[in-house]
Amino acid sequence: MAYQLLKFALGGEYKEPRFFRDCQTPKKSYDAVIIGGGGHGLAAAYYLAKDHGITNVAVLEKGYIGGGNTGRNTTIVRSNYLTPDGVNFYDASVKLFEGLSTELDINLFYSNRGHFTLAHTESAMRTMRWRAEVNKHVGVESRVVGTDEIAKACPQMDLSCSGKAPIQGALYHEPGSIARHDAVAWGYARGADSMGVEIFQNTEVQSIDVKDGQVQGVHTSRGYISTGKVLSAVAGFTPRITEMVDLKTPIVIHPLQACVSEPMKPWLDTILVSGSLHVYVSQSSRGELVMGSSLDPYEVHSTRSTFDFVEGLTSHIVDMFPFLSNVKVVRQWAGMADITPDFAPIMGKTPIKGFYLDAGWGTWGFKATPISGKTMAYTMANDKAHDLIHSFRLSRFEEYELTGEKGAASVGH
Amino acid sequence: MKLLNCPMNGTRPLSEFLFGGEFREMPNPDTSSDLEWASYVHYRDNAPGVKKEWWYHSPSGTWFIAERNTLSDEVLATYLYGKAPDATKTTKPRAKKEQSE
Amino acid sequence: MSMRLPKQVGEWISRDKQIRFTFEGKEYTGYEGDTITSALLASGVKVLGRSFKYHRPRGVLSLANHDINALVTDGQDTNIRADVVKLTKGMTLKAVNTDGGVINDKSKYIDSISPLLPVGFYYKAFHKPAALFPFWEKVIRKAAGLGVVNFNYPRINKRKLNDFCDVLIIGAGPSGLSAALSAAANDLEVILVDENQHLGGSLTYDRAGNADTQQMLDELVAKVSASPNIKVYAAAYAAGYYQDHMVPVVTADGITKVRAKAVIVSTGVFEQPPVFHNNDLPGVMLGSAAQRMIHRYGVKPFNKGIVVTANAHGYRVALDLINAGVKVAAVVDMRAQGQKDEQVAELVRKGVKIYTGFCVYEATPVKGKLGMSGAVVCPYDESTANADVAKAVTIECDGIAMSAGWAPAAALLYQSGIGMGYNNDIQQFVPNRFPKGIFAAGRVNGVYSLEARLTDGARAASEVASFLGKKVAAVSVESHQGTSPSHPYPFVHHPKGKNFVDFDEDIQIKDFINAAKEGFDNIELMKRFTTVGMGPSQGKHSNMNAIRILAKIRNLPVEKIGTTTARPFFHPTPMGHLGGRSFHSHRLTSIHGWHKAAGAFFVDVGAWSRPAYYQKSGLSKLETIQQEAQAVRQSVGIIDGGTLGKIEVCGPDAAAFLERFYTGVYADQKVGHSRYVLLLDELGVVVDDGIATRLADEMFFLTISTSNAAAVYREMQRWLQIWQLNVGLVNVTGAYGLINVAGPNASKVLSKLVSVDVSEAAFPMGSAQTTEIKGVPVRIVRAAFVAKQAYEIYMPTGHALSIWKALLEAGQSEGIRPFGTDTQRLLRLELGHHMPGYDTDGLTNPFEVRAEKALHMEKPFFIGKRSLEIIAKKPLTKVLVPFTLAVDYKGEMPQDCNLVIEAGGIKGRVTSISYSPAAKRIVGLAYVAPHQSELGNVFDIRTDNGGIAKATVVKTPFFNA
Amino acid sequence: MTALIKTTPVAYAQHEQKPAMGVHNGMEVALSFEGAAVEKTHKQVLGVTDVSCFAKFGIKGPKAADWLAKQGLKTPDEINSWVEGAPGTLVLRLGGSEFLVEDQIKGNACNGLSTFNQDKTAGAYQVARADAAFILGGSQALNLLSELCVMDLRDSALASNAVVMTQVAGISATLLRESLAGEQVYRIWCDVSYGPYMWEMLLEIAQELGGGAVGLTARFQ
Repeated sequence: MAYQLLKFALGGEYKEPRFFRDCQTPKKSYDAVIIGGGGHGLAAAYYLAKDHGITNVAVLEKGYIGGGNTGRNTTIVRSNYLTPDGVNFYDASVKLFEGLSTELDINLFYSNRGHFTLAHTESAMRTMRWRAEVNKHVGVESRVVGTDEIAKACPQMDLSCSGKAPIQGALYHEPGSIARHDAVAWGYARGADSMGVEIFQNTEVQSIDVKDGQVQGVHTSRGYISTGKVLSAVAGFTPRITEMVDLKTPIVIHPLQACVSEPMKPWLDTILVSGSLHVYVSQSSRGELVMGSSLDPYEVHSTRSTFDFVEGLTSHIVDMFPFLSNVKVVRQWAGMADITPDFAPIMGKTPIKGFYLDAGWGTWGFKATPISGKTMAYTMANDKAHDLIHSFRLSRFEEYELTGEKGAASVGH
Repeated sequence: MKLLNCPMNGTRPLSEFLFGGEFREMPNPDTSSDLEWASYVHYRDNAPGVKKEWWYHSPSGTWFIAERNTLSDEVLATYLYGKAPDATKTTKPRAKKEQSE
Repeated sequence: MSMRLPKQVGEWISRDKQIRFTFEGKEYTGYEGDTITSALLASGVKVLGRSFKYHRPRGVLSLANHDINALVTDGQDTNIRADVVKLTKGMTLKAVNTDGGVINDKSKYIDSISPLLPVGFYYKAFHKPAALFPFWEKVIRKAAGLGVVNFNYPRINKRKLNDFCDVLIIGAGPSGLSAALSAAANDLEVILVDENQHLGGSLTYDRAGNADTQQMLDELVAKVSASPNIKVYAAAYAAGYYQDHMVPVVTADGITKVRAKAVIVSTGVFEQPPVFHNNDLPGVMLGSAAQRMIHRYGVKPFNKGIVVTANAHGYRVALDLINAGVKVAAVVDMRAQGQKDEQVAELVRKGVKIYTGFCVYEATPVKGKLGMSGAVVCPYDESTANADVAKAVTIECDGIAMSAGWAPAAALLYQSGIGMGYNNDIQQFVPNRFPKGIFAAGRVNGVYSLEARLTDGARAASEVASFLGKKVAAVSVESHQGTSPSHPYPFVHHPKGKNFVDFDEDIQIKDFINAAKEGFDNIELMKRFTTVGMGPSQGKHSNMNAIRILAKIRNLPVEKIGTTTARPFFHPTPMGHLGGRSFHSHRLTSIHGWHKAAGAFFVDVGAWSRPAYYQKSGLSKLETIQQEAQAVRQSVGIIDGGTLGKIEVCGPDAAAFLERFYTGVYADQKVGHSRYVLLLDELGVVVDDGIATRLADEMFFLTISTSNAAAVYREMQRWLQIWQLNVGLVNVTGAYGLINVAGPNASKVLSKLVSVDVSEAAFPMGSAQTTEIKGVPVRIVRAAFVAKQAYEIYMPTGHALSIWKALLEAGQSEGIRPFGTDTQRLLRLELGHHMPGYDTDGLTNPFEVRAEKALHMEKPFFIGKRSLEIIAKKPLTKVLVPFTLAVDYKGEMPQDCNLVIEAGGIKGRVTSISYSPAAKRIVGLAYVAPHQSELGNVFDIRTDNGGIAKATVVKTPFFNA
Repeated sequence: MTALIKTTPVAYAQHEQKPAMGVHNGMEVALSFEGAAVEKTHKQVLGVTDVSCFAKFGIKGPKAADWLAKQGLKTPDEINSWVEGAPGTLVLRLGGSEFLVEDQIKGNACNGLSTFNQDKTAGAYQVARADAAFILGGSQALNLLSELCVMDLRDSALASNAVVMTQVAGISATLLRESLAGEQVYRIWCDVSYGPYMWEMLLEIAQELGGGAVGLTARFQ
C-alpha cells in the first residue's frame, strides 16, 4: 500500500486542506485577468505565477472550475499530429503531462496506454504514413503497423469490423495516454492558488473595456476589475467573449458528444481510434468504456445530447466488438467544441493590445492543457508570442497561411 | 432526433438534411479590399443568436434558408433562398395531412 | 428457509409454473413472473452481491432498478440487474465483482481498510515516486469494474422502429393511467409506457394492508385496454428525452423511437434511503422494496423487523408488513412531531411500538456482515442530525424497512429543459417552468394523495388537449395537504461512518463533508470528487441526499445548491439495442456482378464498391496491376467508370453558369467538344476537376470525380439558386453507365461496334460524338486521362453490362483486358496527371499544382478567383513536380507520403509513386520547395526505414506516349 | 430500338435466391422465386417485388408540366403528389417542377414521350431515369417501413395521393401508397446503384417478419 494513504488511517479530524481558497470579492485591479477556469485558464495562471512571478492574477469562472470541456472530454493525450508545428507543440505538452502528477502533487492517473489510429482504407493508410513520417522526423514515436500488431494489442477486436470496414493497419503512437481530466484542473487550481492567484467561481464576465485599442478592464457579476491584460480561455464560449471586444474569428461551435458504458473488469488496454467508423474508445481506471465520435454536423451553442449520436457510435462499436452487444451505455453528454477551418488552435496576441486568445481547440484542448498554459503565460508576460505557437496566430487566416492539420483531422481526437 | 421543416417537403427528421453553414452575403469582389475579402471567406458571425443558415434536404435536393437560434437550437423560419419568409405558406407539403413541429 | 407468502391479491407470479435455477452454485426454485432477486429472496437468500469499492455484502435495496446491489452474471451475459430481470429456466447465476464467491469474497478485507481510502484518496497516493505508478495502476485496474465481459457473447442486432402519437405518457401509475384515459377520451392518440411488467405503478404495491386499491387498478387497466386510442408499451422504459419530443422506448426486443406531439411525464418518485451506520446490510431495505416483495412476488421481506420512517408512507409499509405476517417490532419516526392518524392508531392497536423523534443509529451486523441481528434506536435531534446514544434502545430484528422520503424521477423532465423549484411543503423539487409540449403529472409533479394523482393525470391530459388545439374544460388539482412526504435531512451522524448515501459507489456522509472541506463544495465538483451519482444507477437513490448534505454543510437552502445535470439514459441501455440493425448502404454499378465473377478485388470509394484490379492466380497485386497497365499501353483495356459523377447542365445560361462555377471559359466552346474543368472553393483551394462536353448549344455534359460527385452537385444547386440563372441541372450519375476504352488499339476495337468514324483524324482529342452501339444510344468523349487514345462511352445504365460484354468480345483479338482503379492510378501517373484529393489536400491552391493554364483570371468572376488574386501576391511555399528515380535505383522503394528532406528540414512529400512499366523506372509526383522544382533538379526522398532516394525533376509524360 | 436486353439493377442481389428470370419491357427481371403458393402467402404477409422494369420518363423545368399536358397526360396540381396520368401510368410530381412518369404493368404512355426534343422545348429538360423500383405489400408492410423510414407513413398521416421524398434504409428514396387490385401497397424508388442494397434490406426484414420475395408474375396474378 502506498505510504501516502497511511496518514488517512491516523484518525482524528480530517486534516486535508482546501485545494484552493473560496474567493468571493475581487480586488479593484489585477496584473492579469484570465477568463475561464478550465484546465487552460488555470494552467496559464499557474505558469504566470511559477515561470514569470506574476501572481496578482484573477481567474474568472462562470460556473465551477473544470466544468466546461475540461470535464467533458475523453481524456486522451497524444502528439501524433500532421504538421511539424503541431507535433512539436503537442509533444511538449505530452512531456509536461508526464511530470505533472509529481509537479502538482496530485495523482492524475496519467496512464500510458499506447494509441492506435485504425485505418480501414488505403487512403487512410496513406495519411497514417504521412503522420508517421512527420512524427519520426520530429522525434515522436509513431509508426505504421499491420493488422498483426493490432491483433496482438487488442485480440478481442473483430479486425473485419463485422465485414463492414476491414482494418488494414494503423498508426501506432506509443506515448498515447489517458488521464483523470478533472484532476488536471484541480491540480493547476491548487498550484496557482498556493502562489497567490485568486480563483473566482460563479463569476461571469459581462463586458470588456477597451480604449484606444488597449484593454482597460473587465465588468463581472462581482463588479469591475481593472487590468491591462486579459486572456480568454473559454473554448466553446469564445465567440461570446470575442464579441465583447468586437474581434472577428473563424471559429464555429459544434457540439462534441461522448458516452460511457457501465463498469466492467478491464480488458481494453489501449486507446483505439477509427476515423472511418468515427469512433474512439478507451477503458478508464474505473472500468468504464469511454467512447466518442465525430463532431455534431451543425452549429449549436449548448451541450444537449442527441440520440443519433449514440445510435451511430454504438453500431460501430458493436461492429468492432460484437461481444459488447449487451453491455450497457450508462450516460451520454456533450461539450461545445470551438472549431477552426484548419483544425489548429488560435493562440497568442490579437489586434487588441492586452487581449490574448487561447481558443479554437476543437476536440484537442485537453491534451494541450499544460503547454497552452505555459506558452500563453509566456506570451502574456512578454507580450510576445511564444515560438511554439507562432503558426497558431489569429492573423494566419487573413494572411492565407492556414496550418496543414486538415488531413489529420478526419481521424482526429 | 430534431425536426426541420423543408419549405418544399414539410417537416422531416434532421437525418434527411445537411447543414450548409452560415448564410453570408458575398462582398463585391471587384471593390472589396484583400482584407475585406479574407474576412468574408474566413471569419464567421459566431456568437450565439438567431442566424440565417443554409440547409439541404438530401432526398429531394432542396437548398433552403433556415433562421435558427443557435443557442436554443430552435428554428424560427425556413424558406427558399430569395423568397420572403411568408412565401413558405404558398407551398403545401404533401407528406403529412397535418404538420407539426 | 422459504420466505414465500401465500397467494397475494394482484401478485405477478404464476405459482403453477416452477422454474429451477442456480445461484452461486446452489440450486433454487422460483416461479414464472419472479425476477431473479425475488426468487432468491423467496428462497431465503439475502446476500445478493458485493459492493463496488469495499466489497461489502449487499441485499435488496429498492427492488426497482434504482440501485445495483444485485448484479449477476449467467456466464454469458454480465451485470444482469437481478432485481428486475425475469427469472428463466435453467439460469446459472453468480454475483459479479467477487473474488471467490459472494459469501467468501476474498476482497472483503477492503472494507476493513476503508479508513485508508477516504474520498479522493486516489488523487493523493500512488504518484510518488512516479516510477512506481505503473505498478499501482495495475493493482487499481485489477480492482476496477464490475462484471467480466464475455468475449464470446454473440452479436445481437435488435430492431429499432419508429412510432408516432399525439401524446406520449411515461409512467403508468395512477396519474399516468388517468392521464391516458382522459387524453383518449379527448380523441387523442396515446402511447402509454411503463417500465414494469404490469401497469399500475405504486397501485401494484402500496396498499397499507388493504387490497381495495387492487380493484381500482383493475378497473383502470381494463379501461385502458379497451380504449382504441391507447397503445401500451409495458416492460418498456423511456431511455431519454430528445429534441422535438422524441423518446426512445426500450424493451427486451428492441427500441421504438416514439415521436409525440406532447409528452406527459408521470414517472413518479424514487424512494430515498435514510442514512445511518450500516444502512446497507442485507435485510435493510426501502419501504417500497418491502411492499414490492410482498405484493408483486408474494415474498416476506423479513421475519421480525422495524420500520424507520419520516413520513406517512412508513406507517403504510408497517401495515403491509403486518398483513404479510411480519412481526413489526417498532416504527421509528425521525420526526419530533411524528404522525397522528388512523393508520398510526391501527398500528398501536396491533401492538406496534412507535418511537417518535427517534432514529435508527445503527444496524447491528451478524458475522461477516451477511445480514443483521438488530437495530440500535436513539432519540434524534433533527436540527443537528445527532443521536442521543445515552438513551439507546436495542431492538432485535432481521430487517429494517426505510421510508424517509422521495426524489422525483425527473430525469426526462430535466432533459426536456424544464425548470424545477424546491417546494418546502413537500421537501421536493417540482417543475415550475415547462418547455412547449412537456407536461408532468403525479408525484413527480409534487402531487401525493391517490385521489389528487388521479385528478392530476386528468389535468395534464386536458392541458395537452388544449395545447393541441382542442377545446376542453380545465381541471384543477389541490395543492398538497398534511405532512411532508419527504424529510429534509434524514441522516444520522456516526463516528464509524459506513452510513451510505450512494450504494453504487460506497460513498458515506463523511466523504461529502471531507470533499467540501477540500473545496469541492459545489454540487458538480462534489459529484466529480466523490463520484456520487456516477455509478450505473446514476444517482437514483443518492443524488437528492447528496444535495441535502451539501445544503447542510454550506448552510444554504436546498434550492440554492441546485441539481446536477440529468443526462440520458434513464436506465443503462445495451449497445446492441442502441446500434440496432447496422445499415451499411453501398452503391454498385450494373457491371458489379461481372467484376466479381472476373475476380475483382474491390475497394470502397465513398459509398461505391469498385474493382481495384482483377486478381490473377500466381500473380502478386503489384504484378497484376503492372500487367493490366501494360495491356493498356500495348494494346487496349477497359475500365468501368460508372461511378463518376455525371451532370447535365441545360438551358440558355448553361455556359454562363459553368464560367462562374469553374475556372475556365465555356461560352465559346463548340458543340461536340470537351474541355477541362477545375473547381475551387471560395478560399481558392482545389476541390475537383473533370470534363465538360458541349452536346448542344444549351447543354453541357459534365463529369465529377467519384468521391466528390455528391458534394459538387450540391454546390452547383446552391450556387444556381444564388445566381438565379436560367439553367436546369440534371444529375444523371446513376442513370448513365460509363466505360472507358483505352490504349493504342482502342479505336480499332470501338470501330467494330459503332458506325461513326472514331479514327484519330475524325475523332481527335477533345471531341465528342453521339452515336449507337447495337442500337443503344451512346455518348463518346475522347479523353486522355489514362492513355493518349482513350474513349469514354456513356450509355443508359441498364445497357452498361451488355455493352461491356460487347466491347470485351470486340476486343478479344486485341487481347483487351479489364483494369481497376489501382491500375488507373498508375496509368494517369505515367501521363503525369495529378488527382485532386490524392495529389492535393484540403489546402492546395492551383498554383501549387501548376494549374495556371486552367485559370482564366481575365473572367469577371469564378468561385475562388478573388482569393487567388490575394494568394498570387504571396510567394509559393511548395510545388508539385514530376520526378523519376535513377533507372538502376536499387534502394528501398519510396512510398506515398514519404517526405522530401533538405538540410534536415521537411520540404514536401511524395503524393504518388510507382514503378512504371512504360517508363521502365520509378516515377512519381511530389511536393518540393519552389527552389527545388526546376527541371533536372535532384532532391532527397527519405524512405520508411530512413534511407535517402535521389529523385530528379523531369517533364511529363514519363514515357514516349 | 435495340435488340439488347437490359438487366434489372437488382439482379446482382437476387442471384442467390435463384429466381426464374424473364423479360418484361426490354428488361430481364425476376418472374418468380419460390413458386406461386409460397409467393401468394408472402404477398399477404409481406412481399417485396422488383419492378425496375417499368418504363419511366423524367422531365423537369418550369415548362415541364405544360409539355406533359400537351402530350395528353394529366399532371398533379399539388407539389409532391401523384395522379394516374393515363390509364396504367403514374405521374409523380417531385417537388415543384419535376415529374416522373412511370408505366405500370399495363400502362403505355412513356413510349409516346420519347419524342421529347430538348432543342425545341424551352424550359423543360429531360431527366434520364433508371431507378430501382419496388412494390411492398402485405399486412406487415408498415411494420417493415417503421424500421427503415423515420416518416409517419400510417394511413392517417400519409395522404393517398402524396409522394414522399425521404430516406429509406438510410438512402434517398421516393415513396407512395397506392391500391393495386384492391390491395394497399407501397411503392419505393431509389437510385439504380442502390438497388441491390435496397433489395437486400427489404428482403432481410421481410423474411424476419414472415414474408419474402414475390416475383413479377405472382405480384400481378
